Amino acid sequence: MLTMGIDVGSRSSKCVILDDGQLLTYGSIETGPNIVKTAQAVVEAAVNRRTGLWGEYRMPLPDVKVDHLKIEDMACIVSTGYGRAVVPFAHHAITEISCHCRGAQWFVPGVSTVLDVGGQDSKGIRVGAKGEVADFVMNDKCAGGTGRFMEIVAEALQVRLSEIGPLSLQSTKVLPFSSTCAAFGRGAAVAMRKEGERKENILAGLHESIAKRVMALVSKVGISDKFVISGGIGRNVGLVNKIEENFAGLKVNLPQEPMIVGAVGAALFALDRAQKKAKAGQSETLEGCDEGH
Amino acid sequence: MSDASLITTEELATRLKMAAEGIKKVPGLMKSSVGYMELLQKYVERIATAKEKGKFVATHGTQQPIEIYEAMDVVGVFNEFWGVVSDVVKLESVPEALSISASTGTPGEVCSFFRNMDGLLHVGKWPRTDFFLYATSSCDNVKAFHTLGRRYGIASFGMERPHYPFTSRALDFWKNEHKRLIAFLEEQTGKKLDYDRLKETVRLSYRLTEICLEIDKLVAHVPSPMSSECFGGVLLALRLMCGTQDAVDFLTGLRDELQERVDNGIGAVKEERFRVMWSSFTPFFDPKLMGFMQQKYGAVSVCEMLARWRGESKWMLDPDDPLGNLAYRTQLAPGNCQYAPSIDWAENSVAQARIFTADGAIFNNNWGCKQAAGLGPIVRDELLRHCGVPTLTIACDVIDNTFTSRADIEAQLDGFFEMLEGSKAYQERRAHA
Amino acid sequence: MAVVGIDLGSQSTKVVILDGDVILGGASLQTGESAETEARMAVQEALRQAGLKREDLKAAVATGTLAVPVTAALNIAALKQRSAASCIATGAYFRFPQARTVLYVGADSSMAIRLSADGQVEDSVKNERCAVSSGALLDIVSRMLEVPVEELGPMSLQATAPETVSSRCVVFAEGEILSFIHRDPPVPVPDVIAGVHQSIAAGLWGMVQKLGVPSELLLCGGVARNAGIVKAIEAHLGKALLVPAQPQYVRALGAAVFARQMEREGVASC
Amino acid sequence: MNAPLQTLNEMQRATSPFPESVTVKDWKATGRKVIGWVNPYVPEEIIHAAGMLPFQVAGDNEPVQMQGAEAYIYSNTCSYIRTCWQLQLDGKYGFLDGLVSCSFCDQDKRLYSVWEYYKKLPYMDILYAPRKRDEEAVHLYLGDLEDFRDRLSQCRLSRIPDRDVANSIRVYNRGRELMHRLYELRKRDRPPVTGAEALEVSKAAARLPRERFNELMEQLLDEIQRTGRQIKKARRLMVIGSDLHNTNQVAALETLDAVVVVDEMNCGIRYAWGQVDTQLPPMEALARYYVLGRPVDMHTWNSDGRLEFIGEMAEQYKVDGIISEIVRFCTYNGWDKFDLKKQMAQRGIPILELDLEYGHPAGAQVKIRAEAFMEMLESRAG
Repeated sequence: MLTMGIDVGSRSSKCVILDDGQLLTYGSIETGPNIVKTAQAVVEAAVNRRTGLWGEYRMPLPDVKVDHLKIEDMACIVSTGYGRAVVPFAHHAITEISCHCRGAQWFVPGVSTVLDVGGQDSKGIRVGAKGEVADFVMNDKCAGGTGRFMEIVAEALQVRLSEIGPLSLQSTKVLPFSSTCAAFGRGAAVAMRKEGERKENILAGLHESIAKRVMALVSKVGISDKFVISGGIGRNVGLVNKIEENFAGLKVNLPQEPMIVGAVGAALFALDRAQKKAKAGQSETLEGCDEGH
Repeated sequence: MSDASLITTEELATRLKMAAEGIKKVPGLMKSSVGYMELLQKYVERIATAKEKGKFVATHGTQQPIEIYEAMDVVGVFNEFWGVVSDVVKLESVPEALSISASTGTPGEVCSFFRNMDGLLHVGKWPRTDFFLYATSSCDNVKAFHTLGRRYGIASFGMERPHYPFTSRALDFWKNEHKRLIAFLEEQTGKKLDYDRLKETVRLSYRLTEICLEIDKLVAHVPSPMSSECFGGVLLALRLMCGTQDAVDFLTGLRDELQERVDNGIGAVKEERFRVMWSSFTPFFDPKLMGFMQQKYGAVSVCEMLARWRGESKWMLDPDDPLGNLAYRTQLAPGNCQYAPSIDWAENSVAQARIFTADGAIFNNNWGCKQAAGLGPIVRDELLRHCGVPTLTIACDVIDNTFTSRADIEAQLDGFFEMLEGSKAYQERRAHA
Repeated sequence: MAVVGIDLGSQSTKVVILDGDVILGGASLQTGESAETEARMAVQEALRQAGLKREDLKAAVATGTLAVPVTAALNIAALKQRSAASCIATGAYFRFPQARTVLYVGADSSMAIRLSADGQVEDSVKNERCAVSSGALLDIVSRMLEVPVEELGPMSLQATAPETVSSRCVVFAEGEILSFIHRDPPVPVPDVIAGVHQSIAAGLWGMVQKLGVPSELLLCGGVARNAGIVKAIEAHLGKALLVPAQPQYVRALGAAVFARQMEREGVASC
Repeated sequence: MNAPLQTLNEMQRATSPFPESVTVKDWKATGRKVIGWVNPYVPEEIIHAAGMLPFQVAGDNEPVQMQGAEAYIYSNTCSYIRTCWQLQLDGKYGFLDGLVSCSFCDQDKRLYSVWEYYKKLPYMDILYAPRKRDEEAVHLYLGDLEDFRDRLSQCRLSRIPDRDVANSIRVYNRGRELMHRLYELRKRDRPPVTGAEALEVSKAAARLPRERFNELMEQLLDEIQRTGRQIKKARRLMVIGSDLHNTNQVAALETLDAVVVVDEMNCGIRYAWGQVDTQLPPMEALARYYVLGRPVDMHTWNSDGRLEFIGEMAEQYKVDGIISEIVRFCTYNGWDKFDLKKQMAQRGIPILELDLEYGHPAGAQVKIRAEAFMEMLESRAG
């Protein structure tokens, strides 16, 4: 049974197709101004096994042809992320919170705390005994601890986002970021640069300040042993290290492909719904699992 | 969260001792700057050693009758002071405490004096405290004393004050609140208050007020004799150690030194170019800023609203009614009008600007202070209207040095002092002097 | 007698070469290089335009937060520093002596200044902590909507029903704007941009009012090139703004005017 | 689908346009005065007894753009206070003959100072709202009330007699009784009104002459009785925290499969709770009611009392979850956050904390939290 999860984020979109819960294929693209087009394009990316955002695939994919797959072949499709409500061919829309919680367990069984640092909002999720969301918290009021902050600074320093992590590891000192405000962060970074500071040291300071922010955030739901970081941030070694440094004794579990955790969660929810319908003895047509409408 | 950078009481005490030694070797500083450091160190020492001396410790907010604590052998820890002195000896401590506070769910928009306390309590690095004492007359944040008190099992007592503190009914009520405070302390400590001792601490406290007013007269001189490194000394003696002989001795020494400097025409700086008043509070978040202003701009701090008495401040009404005196004292005490209606603070600022012939005012708009946020514009307008003193408003956090960068503040100061120099009012004042 | 004004902003460096009342050359660089290098390059470029050599520069004034580190690097006969506020005021007054309030909106900071009749700074305020009322938001919007910054203004003028942004945080404002675009049907681009302009203008207007209700209001800084912002502020003011040509150079120009003054007073020769 | 409540429409008609409604215009047309009040420690009864219309100063369903308010009150204050002042700057409160406030919090206090300094009204007054709940506090507050009555008497040039105060107390008690009844009805498994509708009702109470409101309130209860109205939603919610007057903020929650059945707000339950004792001398009775007679609010130092009340209400109204809406920069709510979460956890009631700008409708940031919260409640329900 094929199910699909589509995660349309504010910056990037991902699509995952599962076959009876086994990863069949996935893809990613940047989110464009038009969500509907983006949604269709990311499905294309998945069936053609393109992952535009970050080059190589980290997950092993079964060696079967998938490029013939169509939306109609899916038993159920669940959308999540920023544009979840406007994906025309999705049967259900479920929030990132639930999807990251679900997806994280698929990658790291027994996970108890999930941190997802997204484009605009960072989320801390405590996973309950039954794998449900027991509590969650999101950053509000200020974007100081978000991926956007990193993008802005990376851009100001003219370093590709994928490189800021490795680069920061070469730092010789940690320059304190005088401003944790994302908007002012840009000015702060450029100013330091102009004062002749080295990029890696500025980035180390950036990661330090974001690590403090997000850990203060996730602490609100309580941090427990099995700690998972999902989302693009999981690819930033610099930040992950700083998080471990700043939180004594914490060992971060990284999903193999942190970017698709939400989409996987969505695809798993899709599977539930499809199976539920199947049990209910109804056909697995679109209408079949289409109870949300 | 990591808590490596957090300051402990013991660390504070030792570092201050070192600082006091170090400052002796620094050339060109006032004698009293050593005295100030020693007084600071004494204050912290008292707290650090309270336990072994078998004394009770009270963490308290502003506008508290410290004289009563002194008379009952209760050692006071002024919660706001803790953040300030942490910045003096270890700048990293406060930001770390604040992020710990944030991790407990306390929002970043409440006063960082209290968030600092919140964070340190959470990891057990706040000075050991037997009870919390507070009063309406500081701000809404005193509610934290109640909530944190319950959270950490520390008894607390709050004193209430009417909105208009100056009516006779308000005075009677406020005096009665003092009685209730004493009852609370007697119950907590199991000791009765010795009223003769209270009379003595109140007498010392009044003496302190008198010397303080003499110091004001000296600081009002042009050029002002008081250098920035002593500026905080008055505040410390006045608001944290009133009722102690130590405070009286320090201020007496300071007064004599200032007198001597005035007689010999010695000013805080070689060439006094600007006289600055702090119309909310001095830059606790950047302990070196005032010294820096002296050097770079010849800008001397002449007055801080938190250390200014109201008028003559003859509050010793009846030596045999210490509580009556104390109740009245709070009405006139420094920083008191912060609690009163904005216009009251503004008028007081105008009066002070005249006494100290200030050229400009700096209003630190403390991010977490809702009183300041609604006060700044009125104070600013009144100062300009009545004595042509312009105001620079700095958006800052009272003790979090990471909130605003020094570069940013310097840029604003550059503009401000250039502006002052160009202004008519300033040139006239200079012509006078 | 040629003099130079150098504006070392946190983002870019701008240089103006002035001789009497004539602007001989100007340059604006955003290189990401160290401030010294960038300043040297900018001065070179301005000299090239003016057809002058470094020795021809009789005086220089630098301004901006980074003025301190670079002064040495420039090795110009006499180089002094003046604050951003003074330079903005002087540059504005040089262009429009009738201006009484000057509103400067830069990349990530903004400032309002009240002037006396003779161009002296009487009072000034800086934008508050959240950066919505600065150029930062415009850059982001232009990237999101894939509309070049210089086209934002003209495009917003076609708006019919602007969607205002309520958030004070640039990044969250970005989020709000995203939700406009992703709405079904999406909010027309001109309405989104016009809404952003209105929100920025409202913030700026609030700041200006801290100095009292302005009579003659001058708008400068890079953002002043945006016709939409100008329109939105004029809606509050109820009359036309004074907008100098090449408003992004006003601060450097002010510095140059101070340099000219130095040169005339002979401060430079020592 | 339920038909809209006719009487509620009538209430809305009578209170619009906001704030200078047709009712206010009619009132002023007869030469009578309107006195604005800012927070729950201003006893409307005394203003009513003076023959004046007490009118709550607040925002409404339209978000207010700050354009100048921050020149008087810096932006690091709660947006409720800045909204009130912005509305004043926009000339919306030009109809007020007076303003009465309380030093309930630092920000109320400053709003009053700013108003007094920049836009002095013919009558202005401010009282103290005790932080403690004991006899001394009652005594202190009573003193302020007597002063208030004296000054207001001078303003209308004749003493406000006890019997008029006593009469006003009866009128307002009746209003509270009726509002309380509506709260009782909302305990039903299928409440007759949504949270949004209930909020509109308490807003009307603070903006209409109380006699008129009482009539309408009786009508409303009849209408509910008559139509047998029922709201069918899967989840029951409680809204607590800072006052909110933009009904859309509640309505936004109710677009999800949920209905708000109870709240813990000054402009909600606290405004409807308890009765002033008619046996005591009227002024003392008022003091007792305002200090001791209402559920503990966020400004009192006894926050345990507040949290217990929240927990009890949550249980009585069988809510599935609590939405805590805090207007940014609110000191009191800020300091209750930690214990609120802890105590509700002990009672097994999930809580969603939202930080809002006063009056601004739920943006994407808030929507996703609310939806995720509903998903969480669903998975708990299993």
